[in-house]
Amino acid sequence: MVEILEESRGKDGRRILKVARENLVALMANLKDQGFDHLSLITGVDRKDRLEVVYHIHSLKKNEYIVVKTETLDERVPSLTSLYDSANWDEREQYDLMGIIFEGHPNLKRMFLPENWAGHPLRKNYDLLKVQYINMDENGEDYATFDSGDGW
Amino acid sequence: MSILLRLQSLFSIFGHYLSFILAYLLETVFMIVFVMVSLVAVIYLFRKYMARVQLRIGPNRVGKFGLLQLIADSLKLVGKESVLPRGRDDMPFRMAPVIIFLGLIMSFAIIPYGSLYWVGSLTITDSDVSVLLLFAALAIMPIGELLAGISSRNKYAVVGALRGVAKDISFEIPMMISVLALVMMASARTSTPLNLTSLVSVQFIPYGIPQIIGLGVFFIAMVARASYSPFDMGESDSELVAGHSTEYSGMRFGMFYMGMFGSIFLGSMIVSILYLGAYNGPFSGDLGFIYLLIKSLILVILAFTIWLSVPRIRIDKFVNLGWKYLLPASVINLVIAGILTLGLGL
Amino acid sequence: MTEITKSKDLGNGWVELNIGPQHPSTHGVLRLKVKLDGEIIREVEPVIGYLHRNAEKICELDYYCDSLIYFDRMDYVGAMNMEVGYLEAAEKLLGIPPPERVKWIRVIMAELSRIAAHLVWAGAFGLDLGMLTPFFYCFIEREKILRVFTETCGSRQETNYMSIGGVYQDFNDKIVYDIEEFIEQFPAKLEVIFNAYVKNDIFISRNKGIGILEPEVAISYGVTGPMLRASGIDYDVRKAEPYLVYDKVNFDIPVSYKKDNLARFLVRFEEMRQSIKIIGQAIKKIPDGPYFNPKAKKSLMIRLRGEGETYARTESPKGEFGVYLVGDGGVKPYRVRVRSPSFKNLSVLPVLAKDVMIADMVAISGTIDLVFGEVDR
Amino acid sequence: MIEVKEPKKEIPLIGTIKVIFSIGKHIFQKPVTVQYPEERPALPDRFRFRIFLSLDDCVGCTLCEQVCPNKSIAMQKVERENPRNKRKIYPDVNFGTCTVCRNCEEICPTDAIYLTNVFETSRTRNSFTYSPEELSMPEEEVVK
Repeated sequence: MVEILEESRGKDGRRILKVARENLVALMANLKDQGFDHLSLITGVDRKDRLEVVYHIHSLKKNEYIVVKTETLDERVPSLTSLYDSANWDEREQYDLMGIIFEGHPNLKRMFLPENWAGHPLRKNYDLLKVQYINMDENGEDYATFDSGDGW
Repeated sequence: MSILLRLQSLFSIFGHYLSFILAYLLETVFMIVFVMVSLVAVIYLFRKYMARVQLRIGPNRVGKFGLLQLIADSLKLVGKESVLPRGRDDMPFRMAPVIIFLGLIMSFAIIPYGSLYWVGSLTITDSDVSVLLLFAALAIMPIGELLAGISSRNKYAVVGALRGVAKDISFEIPMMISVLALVMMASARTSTPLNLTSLVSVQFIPYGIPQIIGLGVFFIAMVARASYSPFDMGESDSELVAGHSTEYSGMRFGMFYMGMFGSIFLGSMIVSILYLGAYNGPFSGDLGFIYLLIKSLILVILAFTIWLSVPRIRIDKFVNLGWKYLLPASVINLVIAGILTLGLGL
Repeated sequence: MTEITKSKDLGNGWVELNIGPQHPSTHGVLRLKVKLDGEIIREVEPVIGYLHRNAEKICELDYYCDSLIYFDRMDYVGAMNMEVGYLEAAEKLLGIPPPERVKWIRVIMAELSRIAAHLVWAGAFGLDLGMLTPFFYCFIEREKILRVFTETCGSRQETNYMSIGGVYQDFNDKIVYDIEEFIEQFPAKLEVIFNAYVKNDIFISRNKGIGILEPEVAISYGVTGPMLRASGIDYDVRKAEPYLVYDKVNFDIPVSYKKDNLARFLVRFEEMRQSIKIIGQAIKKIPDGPYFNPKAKKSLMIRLRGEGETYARTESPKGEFGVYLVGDGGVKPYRVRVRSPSFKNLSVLPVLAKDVMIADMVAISGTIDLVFGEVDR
Repeated sequence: MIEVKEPKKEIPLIGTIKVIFSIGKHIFQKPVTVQYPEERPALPDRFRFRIFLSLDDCVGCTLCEQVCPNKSIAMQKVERENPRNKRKIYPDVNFGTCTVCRNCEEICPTDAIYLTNVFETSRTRNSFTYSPEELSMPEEEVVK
């Protein structure tokens, strides 16, 4: 059995389990065997000193809902793509906007923003005043620049 | 007395050869004007009809009831810059719309128009093999589409042209077989069954009644030839943007557009000539042209309604339809025509 | 003049084609990188982000009551559902429950909005297949719903009708009368549209057996809403975890076991009929009472403070719409996270559109019902 | 839970002909188009667009500026005698970014800022911003 650091209830009455980062995949595999087959949402929360990753999973048959939380200090979290296909795009999105690196993800590219975008917008220390412009290169791929000059 | 001879007699003071040359020139000008006017009329009719079926009003700002809208549109198209893509194959790219338009005009020249009260016969070209001529002229238009598709260096255009070719070869054979049945029936009555005029003159009952299958096959083929929905796979706007005419703009695109609407009008005219007795009817000596116009307009409206209410068929399903259903149907039609001609002597 | 770059050689005769972001059938700004083998699609890779505004970040910078307009602009064809989704989370976090009357009003508005959203889909799906006319009949009906919205709150589409702890303006007799009139005449019009589609042989042949989505795949990819129900799983948040007053009205969840395009089409149309049923019941049961919670009125609007975290799920027209709110005790949310159903539904497209023809891929992406305000946020 | 049934199978072609007929029948119905500048549809009572400001009532509390989600409202200094508005600041509105969310009307403590049903407020591209005086004028008097 996986060691659970903390168990509590949220304001909406959902069960919240907190696990260490190393035990995440084991716990999720365990929960998936129990029937929690639907990974609904992956959220990264920037707690300034650490990054929190929240997984919402639920079981369609039993109609139960569980929130799993884990924390990371060095932006690295194991990927869940081997368990749930829906983790693929969610993890790419969180990598894009939050800068969480999901280890073991097959195709960890940015989801919304161009590949060379500077910074991760949902971080609390992201500088909103730095304007970046998006252009298109010869092959139709987007790239971001800091100067507005050569836009079309 | 045909329109050519009347014009020639008008110019007879210039001598025999010159008067014929002038008459031919003037006749061609007349015909092109007629084609353009009828195209504008068909496009206007289509827009107005489409609007009313969709509970809209349609063009109503330029001129009374928006009658001048099409003039304004074509002026806009002429004035627009015709953008040429960089990677094009220049000569075919420029030629393609012209080829389409040329094929259209040539087909219009061959059709027997019947006669009108004081003008007499409106038929422009009369030939003993005008059926063959007509289908030869019709076969020019797909060449333009193919050239446009492969010369504009665009993947959408190439796929559109490929679809167009696949579509064409799958309906042309059933179409020609059903025409063959017609010629077979007509040959019992006339010595020149390949002449469109005599083909019409032997239709005491319209051939569409004994050859109802042939009529269906031929109408489907004509709708497909005009690449109208449900057979507009070649330029399906929700899949291939605009198919072979993706890269065209300005008047070159306008030619494609007119070719599309012209060919539905042409197709309706051909169907009404071959199957619905064209200008036959009471007082056909005076009103023949009007009958032809009414019959083809009804078919045009039918084609419009089908366009508006039917989704696009998938290309492989259409090829299936052509080879598995239309071809056997046209062969059955041929057999029926044979029985009718030889057995019953109709 | 620069050299024309040669097309990349992919080997085995495949062609790479970019469908979108400006393309008639992609419902906005979806870009699909497609590898074609003749007419057959071998690989699809959706590229999104062309409408990305980062609404989550904008919500973090605003008061709780201001974030609502960004939710309007997520699923802009069915805006009321988005508002319900956000307020479900925000009201739990802030501890401001809405009065009973407001819950019924919200149910009515959300269901009207669901019909409006499905009508847009029904019309656009016809356009995808090359059917021009039903689009207009759908939009004529939709316009009647938007007229009711205008009468209720003053805006047509991005309504911003609801506010934390209530609604912006109360129902009056004219609105009730208009809604009753609408639900009376709508089913007949819906049948006309429905028959225009399903009686068509070509429509059936374009959709039957195309784009089969197995239930296991659907669950694994997190697909929800009509797409999941068309794969044979009777899961609807309105039944599974009733919010507002959905447990007090009587309705059914349409399910189909055929798993193909046609099943998704039929499920959506049946959902519209069920929505009419819900509105018909709700409009009769609406109780009297206040239409807002006085704790969130006037200048108190911007002084709401929330702490802790909530996650609320609602059934939007596209699927399960979730909002995860984290508050740190300030007047602005600490983190807003949106589970957008279209985003998850789109992620299954590479599976659905493998080894199909271009025309089928257009039909499949039509049945997914994409709204790009919501996918890109 | 109900299972949706697939529609009854029609004879090939007959169903399509029925559809073509039922759609062609719409030509006899009246068009729904309203040709806007000539005929004006009746606007619903609650329709709102143009923001109106009563200069006499405004107390310069800046609540509308705070609550505006798009930061369309900014406070401007206006030299005007108003005993209730000591700081002499009034809101201006940028209609280019205004989303008509009505939060400013909702929050205003003195009902000085409110929305009217005027919606024909076309302006040139660079002058979307209405100054406080312009906001207090009827739409016809505003110099565009």
